[in-house]
Amino acid sequence: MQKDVLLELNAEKVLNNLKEGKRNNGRKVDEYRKITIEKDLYKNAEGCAKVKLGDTEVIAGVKFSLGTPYPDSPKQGTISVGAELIPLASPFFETGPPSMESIELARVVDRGIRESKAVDFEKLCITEGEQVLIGFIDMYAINFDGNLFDASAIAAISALNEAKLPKIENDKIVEKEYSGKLKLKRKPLLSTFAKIGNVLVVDPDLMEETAMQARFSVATTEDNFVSAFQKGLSGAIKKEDVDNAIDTAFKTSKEIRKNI
Amino acid sequence: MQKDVLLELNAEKVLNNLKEGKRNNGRKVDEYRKITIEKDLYKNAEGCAKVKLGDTEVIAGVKFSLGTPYPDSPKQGTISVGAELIPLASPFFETGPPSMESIELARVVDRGIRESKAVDFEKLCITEGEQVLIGFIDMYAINFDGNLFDASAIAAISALNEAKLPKIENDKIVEKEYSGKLKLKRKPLLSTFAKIGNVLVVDPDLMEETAMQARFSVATTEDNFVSAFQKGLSGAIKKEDVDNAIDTAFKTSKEIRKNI
Amino acid sequence: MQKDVLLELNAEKVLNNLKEGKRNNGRKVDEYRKITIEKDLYKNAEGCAKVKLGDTEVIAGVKFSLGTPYPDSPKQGTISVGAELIPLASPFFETGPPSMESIELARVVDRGIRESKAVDFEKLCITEGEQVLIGFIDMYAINFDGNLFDASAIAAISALNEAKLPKIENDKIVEKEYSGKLKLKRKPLLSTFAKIGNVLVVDPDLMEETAMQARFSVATTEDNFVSAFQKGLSGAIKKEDVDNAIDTAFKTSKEIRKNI
Amino acid sequence: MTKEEKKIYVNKKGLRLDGRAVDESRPITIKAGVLKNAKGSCYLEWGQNKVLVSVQGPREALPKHIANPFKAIVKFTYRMAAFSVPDRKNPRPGRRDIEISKVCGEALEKSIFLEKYPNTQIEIWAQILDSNAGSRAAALTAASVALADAGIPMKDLVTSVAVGRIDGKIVLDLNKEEEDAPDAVDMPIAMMSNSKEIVLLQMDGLFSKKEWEEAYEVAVKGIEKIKQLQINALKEQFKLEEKEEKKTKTETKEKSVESAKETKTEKKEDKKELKDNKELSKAEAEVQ
Amino acid sequence: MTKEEKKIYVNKKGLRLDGRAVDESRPITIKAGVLKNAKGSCYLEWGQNKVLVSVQGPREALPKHIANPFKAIVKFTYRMAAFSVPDRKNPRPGRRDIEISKVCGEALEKSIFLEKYPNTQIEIWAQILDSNAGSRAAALTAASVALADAGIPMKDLVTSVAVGRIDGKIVLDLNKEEEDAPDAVDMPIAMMSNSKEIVLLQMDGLFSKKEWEEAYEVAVKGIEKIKQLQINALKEQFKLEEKEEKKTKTETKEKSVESAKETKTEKKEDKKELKDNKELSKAEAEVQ
Amino acid sequence: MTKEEKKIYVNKKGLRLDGRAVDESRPITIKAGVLKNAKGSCYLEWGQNKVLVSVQGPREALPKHIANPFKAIVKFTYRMAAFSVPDRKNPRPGRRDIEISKVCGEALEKSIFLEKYPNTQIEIWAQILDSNAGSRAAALTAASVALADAGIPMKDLVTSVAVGRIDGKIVLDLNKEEEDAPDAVDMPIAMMSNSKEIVLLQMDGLFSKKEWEEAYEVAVKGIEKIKQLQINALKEQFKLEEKEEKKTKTETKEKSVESAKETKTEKKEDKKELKDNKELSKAEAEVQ
Repeated sequence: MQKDVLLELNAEKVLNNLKEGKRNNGRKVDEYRKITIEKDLYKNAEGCAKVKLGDTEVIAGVKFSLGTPYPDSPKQGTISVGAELIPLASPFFETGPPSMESIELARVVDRGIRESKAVDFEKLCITEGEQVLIGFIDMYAINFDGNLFDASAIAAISALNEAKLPKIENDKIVEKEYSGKLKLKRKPLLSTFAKIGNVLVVDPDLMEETAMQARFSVATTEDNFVSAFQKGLSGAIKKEDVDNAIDTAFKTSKEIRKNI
Repeated sequence: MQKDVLLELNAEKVLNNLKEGKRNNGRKVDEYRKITIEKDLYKNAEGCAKVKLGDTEVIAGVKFSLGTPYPDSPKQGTISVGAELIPLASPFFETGPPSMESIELARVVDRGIRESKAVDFEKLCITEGEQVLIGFIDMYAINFDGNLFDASAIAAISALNEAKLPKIENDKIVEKEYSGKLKLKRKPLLSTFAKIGNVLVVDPDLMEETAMQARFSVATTEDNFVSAFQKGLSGAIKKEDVDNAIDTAFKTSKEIRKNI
Repeated sequence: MQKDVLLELNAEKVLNNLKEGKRNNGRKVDEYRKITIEKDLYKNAEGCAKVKLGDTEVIAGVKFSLGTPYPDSPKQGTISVGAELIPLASPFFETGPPSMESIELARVVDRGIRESKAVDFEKLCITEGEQVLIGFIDMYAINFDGNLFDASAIAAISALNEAKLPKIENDKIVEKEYSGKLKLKRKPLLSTFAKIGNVLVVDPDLMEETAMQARFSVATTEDNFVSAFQKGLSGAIKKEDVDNAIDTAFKTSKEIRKNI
Repeated sequence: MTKEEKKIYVNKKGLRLDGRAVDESRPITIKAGVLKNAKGSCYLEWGQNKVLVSVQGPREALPKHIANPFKAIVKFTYRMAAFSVPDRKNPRPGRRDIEISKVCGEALEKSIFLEKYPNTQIEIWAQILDSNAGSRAAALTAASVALADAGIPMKDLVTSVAVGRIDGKIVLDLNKEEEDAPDAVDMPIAMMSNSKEIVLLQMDGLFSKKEWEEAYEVAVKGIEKIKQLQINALKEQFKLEEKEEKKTKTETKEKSVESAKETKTEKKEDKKELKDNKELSKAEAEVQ
Repeated sequence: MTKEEKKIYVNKKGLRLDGRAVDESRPITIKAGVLKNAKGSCYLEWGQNKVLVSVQGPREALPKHIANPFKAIVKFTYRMAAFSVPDRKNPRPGRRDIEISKVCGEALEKSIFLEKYPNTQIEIWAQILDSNAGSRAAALTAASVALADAGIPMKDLVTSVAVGRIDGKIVLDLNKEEEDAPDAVDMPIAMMSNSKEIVLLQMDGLFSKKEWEEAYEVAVKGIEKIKQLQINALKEQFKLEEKEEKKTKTETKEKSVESAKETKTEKKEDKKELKDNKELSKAEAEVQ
Repeated sequence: MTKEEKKIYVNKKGLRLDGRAVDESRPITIKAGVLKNAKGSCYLEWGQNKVLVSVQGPREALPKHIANPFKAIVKFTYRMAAFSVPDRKNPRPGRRDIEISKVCGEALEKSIFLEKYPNTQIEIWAQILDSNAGSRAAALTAASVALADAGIPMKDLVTSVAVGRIDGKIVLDLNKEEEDAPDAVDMPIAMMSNSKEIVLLQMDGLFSKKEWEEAYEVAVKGIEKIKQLQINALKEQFKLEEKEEKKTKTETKEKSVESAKETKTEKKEDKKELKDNKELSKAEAEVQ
């Protein structure tokens, strides 16, 4: 992923403003941008959502396919999360095979969902040891203004929350027929923070991301658990940052979760 | 695919000659180069043909493999067409994974055959819903002097027309034994035209291809149907060009078909 | 694989010394460097060995997986040999997909083992025509000072010689349980020679390899058979070189085999 | 199958299963300028098909050896979202994706004054978000709007539609159910409608020459209507931008829209068009 | 499964299935300077985990467009040997390998004075030879030693460990059997222990905030102990090298070891650390 | 299998299943100059094996970092047509293809005066169209003719054949049926026959030293005969070209053919050859 030179020149401004306690975009350090979620957009998707987080936009869709269970969990289906950073979202996103960035993004969203046990994998079992459903969640960035992690996670869980389970007959999926909705046991959400200088701000926009030394994401559930951490980039964070992030995440995700 | 600089210099000559109604190679606008077809060349192929179209040469061979049918057509086998543009044919053909050019070529030849229903896919079914034959048609360009499309299509349909069906025992192909010939219901042929200036010429040679703005191919059958169109390159064609091409294609393919 | 410029400057010295009958490292032309073999190092491997040949070091490990037999040998399992030339071993080994060099190395080691019938492939059959074991032998170069071929071959056969066969229940491998040891019928070893000027030296070190015009490898068994030849590089060898190599190989491999 | 063969695709009143007339396309809505980080963009819905297109560039052609010193290169990428089809699509591009990308890119080339941007590439990405037969026509139609939205000078818009046959009748814009009819023929076509130049033409199935001619006429009429929707979308976007006084971007875009409008409304004024044509031919001659 | 749920992972005496206390790591042995052709290297055993790490470079960053004119690039490759896991690992890197490589490389960047080597790359290859939960912590801990062995100037060593929960108790360094516990949580963490800066932090499972805080404290103590093993390994290697009088390589390495030693033994001397921090920040500011 | 073990591969009269004597190869026909767009080419039939070889170049070595400033690089590609084997071959090159390409390219290097073309690459493509054991010998033998046809100066032709053992007897040129014999050994070899230099040697199976020596003698005799066929093909092509008065291409080619002829007919004239050798060695010394 190349970087925009103009944005880098602005990074110093972001840093200086934060030293004076001001976020470049007028937000508080624990304040998200406006979030809107559109659902039920694409008929071929078993579930889908388009999320706007400020000017960042991500589309997620769910498809179920039949597969074989892992030998060590014969009664469980699974999920598979993919992320595509395509040129719709930014002139600096390149075409070609998945980048390290898109792989990390997909895996962090995956862990937040998987580890919170949001999806009961046993409900995805068709025939023990032989046939299970795999829920593919594919996310497409269509506008990039920072914090793709949270926008993607919101899109993914929103799409899953809408997802209908396919009807199975004779070991095959019956097109356009469904056997009910996938019921989520939890709705984990990711909250991502930028460490800029000594300040931690939630939901960084692109200009703040250009200034950040470290990125920290925490997935939280409605019953006050964290289900994933991910620290990224070359900078460091401190224990206090994590504490701070967890508190903010519980608070902000509660609000966001209402819209899903 | 790189291009030959010398040829490009000749392109203007082709254009100027055509303005005066003359084809560079003395042919009429609706005249093919000489075609020769050799068959029964390679014992490992279930069917094969080597086609010379002027100085353009293509080899095609057929192999059958066992596979599973598509869920929505449990009683049907299928075909798969591949094309390789290898350095035997031109110093400008590069090694490496299939180029856009070879993929387009293969898919146009495929459509001409598939859509004309030349092959009765139900005859390729071994066990409904479980096992079918896949006919792989692989084409190799060995000399390139323009119009690989038609040479490849002639080679493909000639190879298919010779193809023997493998004998199946215990769900396996018995090597070197056959259960009869594949009977073609139709013999579709491709006729490709170059639009150079305002003139449409059939079967362009390499020099004409270098001068052409647009390429147009039409697949025709013996019972006066067209089974595929493909317009290529950045130039445009007009309705009259298509009319013209269809008429010429019916006429010329009738002659060519006699040799298959 | 890039080459070290400093080493190339030393190549002439090697050549000149050999003209005077002296090997650069003081060894006789038919003398190996010191060999040490460590075994039983990695618990996840069904068999493994770490081989030091002078300063050249290679690690090999064996894993068994279940697979389907080839249609023409329904009662036989098989082996699959891979080699990785990783930057641990040399700053000139590049990351990325397997190079021509590593593929040749893996295939020569494979042939030495396979063609000597060291492994009774019928012992790897679980259910005729349906399920067999595939023995994966993976070799990692960790220090490169010439003659990776012999070090790899010693590591591979040592690892195989230690290998335990997995226990199979309900068509699945039971983790950490074994059904006995794989018994080798032969222990083929590779002996590799460098042709430098008119001299053939066994077990070339890196400096000698830089000076060599041709490489020649011969796999030998304890019952005085050769089970593989491989001549490499752009230089030539003569019949006398092969004779000479076979004699030396029988002699030296007898000593090396004692340690396996 | 036997049941299906008795299915009536066009009833006695000439209406199709979804109630459309034979020469009626599914509902189309087009919106230009929907992506902030793209030079130009377009969102298009066409029945169930939904496509989002971005234009980036013109910018330096990379790797350098592909650059053309006389004109811009067009890189078109047609890509289906994994969830945009009934069976999940593997994100890796397949042979169909590659062929469609090639012919759609070629179809746009003639419409763009490529010679204005030597050594550059214009990157078009068409992301299919939902599909139901006709996604390439949707992608191409949207891409032409996105190019105009990007302010890239063009000779005319490119408009695409599929036409075909079901139950022995020539129909505009087949949906998936119709494509599965036993005698179905599908023919995607794209034109610069001012000059009636065909820039994309493909076909699957068995057509007589007469059917081709009928199909062409139906296509031409369909294209006229769809082109008006393209122009309206650009006008709408132009108005919006004027309001927001985004002047820098607008200047060039204005020209594109105007040229599209003019050539549409004054399409009898053939002289202008001929001049355009000549300009292009000259440019092409230089290249070859 | 029902049987497993009754399995006692931590008994009444606070001991685990393998006899360890809750805050006890598996045995760790570290050896620096084990590979002749690497600029720096380290072999590390951590319970059943065995990892071999090489450092090559700094040398010219390739391809050239990835070079940074202000600092060195760190390329970290985490790769599992095919035989290092219960089911044979395909040698091609998967998505897990790529993510671990990314976060481990980033975790090391802050510890290195990258600005001393503009336009170069430092290549770290961590080859896992055997594994049993915790291989990324082992790889990262070994990599930091290998960097010091390569004589690359560093602010502090990076030390990693995993901490987690089983049977409701916070434990250090889960093994594979423990990772399969029904309520298992696994949290790999890496720090520069002098400044308590966290350079890697990941987590899988359901943790309360209180559990995170407990886990952090257990991790910090574990890291202190493991760091001492890193330093001892470097001292040992330094002595060996001194004996062999390999002076050229040693000069820079000496500094690394000393700096590690000092920062360890005099870790109260906060001024120095602050200065280090400032130096780094300055360098970072230049870059951005 | 039990039946097969009783199969008699060589009968009491010393004749094989297909009627050949033990030291007899399958019928070979060679034709040079068969491809118009190649610098040099050769079509070769060897029993059921059929191979078509093109030579392109010498031309600029790409990518540039692979270029050698002292000599040409040889890029040999051995590729089997999908239909050239009993089970369809996937067009993507496998490990076998890559190894054969490597050893065949290396086998040709010594025969070419590579030092005449610094910084270039000579591209050889060997397309197997039908196969039945022995395709690499066919490809290599044809490639050497194609190089001569391309007018590239060579020290000697390279000639290849496989020799082996069946039923305890040393035989020339095993076919596929023979390769499946229970005690079959297969040994592909290639030589520059003037100097008896072995440029390719591989072997599969269990051979005693004595068998190797016998096999070598059989191979040498086979190679002499096959080389004559190579020379005849080149002479034939040379005559054809003379008739067509294609002078430009011929001039250099003439030399190649002549050199091949001379070295063959006057092979006692060792001085010349030694000089050739020396020339090559000097060139090699410069390179290293």
